[in-house]
Amino acid sequence: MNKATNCTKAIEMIPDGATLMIGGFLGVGSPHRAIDELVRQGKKNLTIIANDTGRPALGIGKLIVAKQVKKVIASHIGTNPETQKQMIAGELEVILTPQGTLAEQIRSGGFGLGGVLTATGIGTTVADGKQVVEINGKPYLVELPLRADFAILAAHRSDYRGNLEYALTARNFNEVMALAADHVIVEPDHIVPVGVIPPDAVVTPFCCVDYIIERSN
Amino acid sequence: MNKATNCTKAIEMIPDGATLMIGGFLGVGSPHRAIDELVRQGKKNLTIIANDTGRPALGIGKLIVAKQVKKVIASHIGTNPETQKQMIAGELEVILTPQGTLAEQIRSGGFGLGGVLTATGIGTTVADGKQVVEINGKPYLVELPLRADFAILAAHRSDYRGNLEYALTARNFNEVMALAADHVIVEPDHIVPVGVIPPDAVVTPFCCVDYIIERSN
Amino acid sequence: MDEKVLIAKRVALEMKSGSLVNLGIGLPTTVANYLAPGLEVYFQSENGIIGMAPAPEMGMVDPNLTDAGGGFVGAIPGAASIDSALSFGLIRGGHLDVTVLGGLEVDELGHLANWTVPGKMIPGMGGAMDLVSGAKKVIVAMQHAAKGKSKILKRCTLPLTSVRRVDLIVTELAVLEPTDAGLVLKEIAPGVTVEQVIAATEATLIIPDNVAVMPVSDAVATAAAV
Amino acid sequence: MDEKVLIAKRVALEMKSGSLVNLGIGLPTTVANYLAPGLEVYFQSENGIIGMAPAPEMGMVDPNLTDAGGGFVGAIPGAASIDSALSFGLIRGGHLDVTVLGGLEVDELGHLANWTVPGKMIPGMGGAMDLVSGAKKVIVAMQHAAKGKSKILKRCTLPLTSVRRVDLIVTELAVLEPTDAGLVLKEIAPGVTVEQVIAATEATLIIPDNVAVMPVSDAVATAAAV
Repeated sequence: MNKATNCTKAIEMIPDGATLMIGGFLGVGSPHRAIDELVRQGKKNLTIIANDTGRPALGIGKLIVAKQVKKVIASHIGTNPETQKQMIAGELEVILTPQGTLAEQIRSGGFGLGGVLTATGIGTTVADGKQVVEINGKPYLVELPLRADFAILAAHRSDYRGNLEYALTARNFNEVMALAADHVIVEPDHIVPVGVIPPDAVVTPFCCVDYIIERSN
Repeated sequence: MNKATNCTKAIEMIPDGATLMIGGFLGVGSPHRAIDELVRQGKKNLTIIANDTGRPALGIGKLIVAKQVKKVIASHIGTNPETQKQMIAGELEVILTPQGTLAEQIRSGGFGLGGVLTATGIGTTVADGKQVVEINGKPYLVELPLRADFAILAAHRSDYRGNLEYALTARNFNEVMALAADHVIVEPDHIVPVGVIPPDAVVTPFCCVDYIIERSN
Repeated sequence: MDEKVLIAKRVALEMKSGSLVNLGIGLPTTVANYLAPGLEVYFQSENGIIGMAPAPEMGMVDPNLTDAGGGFVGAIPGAASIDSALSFGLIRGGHLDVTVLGGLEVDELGHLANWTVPGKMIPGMGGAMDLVSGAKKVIVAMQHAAKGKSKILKRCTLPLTSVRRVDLIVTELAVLEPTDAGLVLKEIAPGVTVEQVIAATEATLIIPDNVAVMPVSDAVATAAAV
Repeated sequence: MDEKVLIAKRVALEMKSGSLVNLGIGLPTTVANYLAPGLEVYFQSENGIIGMAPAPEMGMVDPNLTDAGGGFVGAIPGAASIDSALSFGLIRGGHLDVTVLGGLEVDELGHLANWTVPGKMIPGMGGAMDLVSGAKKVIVAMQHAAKGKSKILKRCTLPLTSVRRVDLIVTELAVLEPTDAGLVLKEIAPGVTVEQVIAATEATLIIPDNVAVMPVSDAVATAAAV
């Protein structure tokens, strides 16, 4: 089973209005060619779940600048003034979430959990409207799972079946997002024959990956 | 910082009555020399958190046969008739937990979560006495974190600072347990100089490991 | 044909190319022997491998590569090691396409009991509760009766494994599908009559106008054995 | 001595060998420059590395090895890559020994506000809420006042980062320790009087009989720079 496809075709599957998880941390470990293709194809009304919105000319920031996004769930938008500008203008809904909570929410979505209980956010505005559960006399927020229609991820190496390896800090949210979407598209630096990545080196197992973007388009 | 120590000394730190997490799945990926040393030193009244209780002459089973255990939290005890015998005789308390729930409880303990919400066990005897939370109209069990005084783990390779790699199905519960105990003792097949295991190959980072058992005793 | 072989062969027909499948210990494990030639099915073993293969010949095994029963297995090229948390994340998160499990009892609600007989057998549920609660498709593969008593009941008497309704029940007599309306008789085994199935079943069955015969023959076994 | 250098030097004295430490962006990052010689401190960057090192010279960086501000960094021998979930598992699970963060406000309860000024600055909390809620020891490193106004208040006016009480506050004037009884003045900067600290602080301070002078000198900086 060869899951490789070209970038144009992979992105054509995504409808306007889709919810996308996009890997990366300030653009490091983001699927840059796929993002450029999302811009080129002019997808609209996207909901983006990601750590941050990059910078205006970097990574997810390009989608913000092109006004293709209606909602963002992220931990940090401080490096992209355009996100803050659109948010303040009421053009863009932004849900700010503690980074660790965001990771656990995405993991819960991928791991079939109903959510997790976390102390982070208790007593802050993050707790607004959230269910609180007391465990051994201590309050915890119930943080609900997040899922997406598509996850668009970057990886260092993929085999043609979709086993993934990541490089250093480019791993970040890619690993948890790989389980949390109905369709998973990966943009690896390299695609290698099946069997080249040893079982113990696989970080994301092939069963999580649906499409692998080839280098040439 | 060299965390290597010998097996005798490592096990001498463990007091009677301690709660131990022990890695392994039917003995595969269990710290066999450390278990033998626990038997030799005759530690008593232990609480064991593990996937299973091995077989009578294999892995954790040896501790059961030697009557060193007062309580077991495990997903499966079917391969060790001695565990069932002591349980039925009222000599051993056994809490049976679904394997995936056990993994999440241990992870919650290590990751500082108040617990997770899971559908597994709803409507079964596993739900007895547990809090139920409704999320989007669907009931979930609140499964609480588990922690131990000591985790005793097996690994394939460790460096002298405690970065760990595992081998194939010997990974199992070792990875999550490495975060969930106050003191973590690892029994690796090999100890290598710091820097030999590349950052992307590290599964358990060194900050989780306190003691590394040397090959020679 | 041996009853267990018949069951395994019929379950094998449910497998689709590209699927991730977990086979329980015992009868379910034998399903792997009867897959149609060319079918690309991937096996997960919940102790930590995706892409499990049959054990290589003795002398070529690795004690660190085993199945959930502790037996030596192999790995296909491109297999992946996973820890227990990810293993059950895949199971509970709906990434596992099919699980095949044995059963002690199944009932009209499609509820399965297969993990304990209180006071007699208390092995623990292992991964069974997670598998039944989380897999996309749950197939129960078991003999229709034990010691002359139907295992397909109006209501389970043993502690349940999950309240999730299983998707298909395959026995040596019939294929049954739990639905909102109740247990539907989908197929009968070759040489078995609808009346025989009804007689052998405690649960009330819904009998459609046409009940197919299981499309299983010795020829399938021969083909798969090539 | 520069005020920020003084703060960084004093915070550096809190570091113990073998500790895992997360330094926030800005002033906290500079603490790494003033560690005592021979101290073996490991740095975590929450975007995914344990064992972060200063950036190597240009031409020898890897764009896939960055800190939480997106800047190029290096890695010590024996560093470990981690994903975001494990990174925050270490933070929330009490595996991170020390976090040093900047602050907008701190109050008598030891509550920190450092992530937003509603209507003006909404960068998001990033990892700050997790770091303050989860790290074993939380040190706030900041200037005592901003635009002539004390940043150490009776009660924070900005949205809180966490209701977890921070462990230590280090400014260019003083070291303060939040306790059950309130904010205790532990140390004053060289050349600063207790009265000057009180005058510069909106919060009520508890003044012990003996208040030490920060054990920080230019000599320390020289030693660390070797």
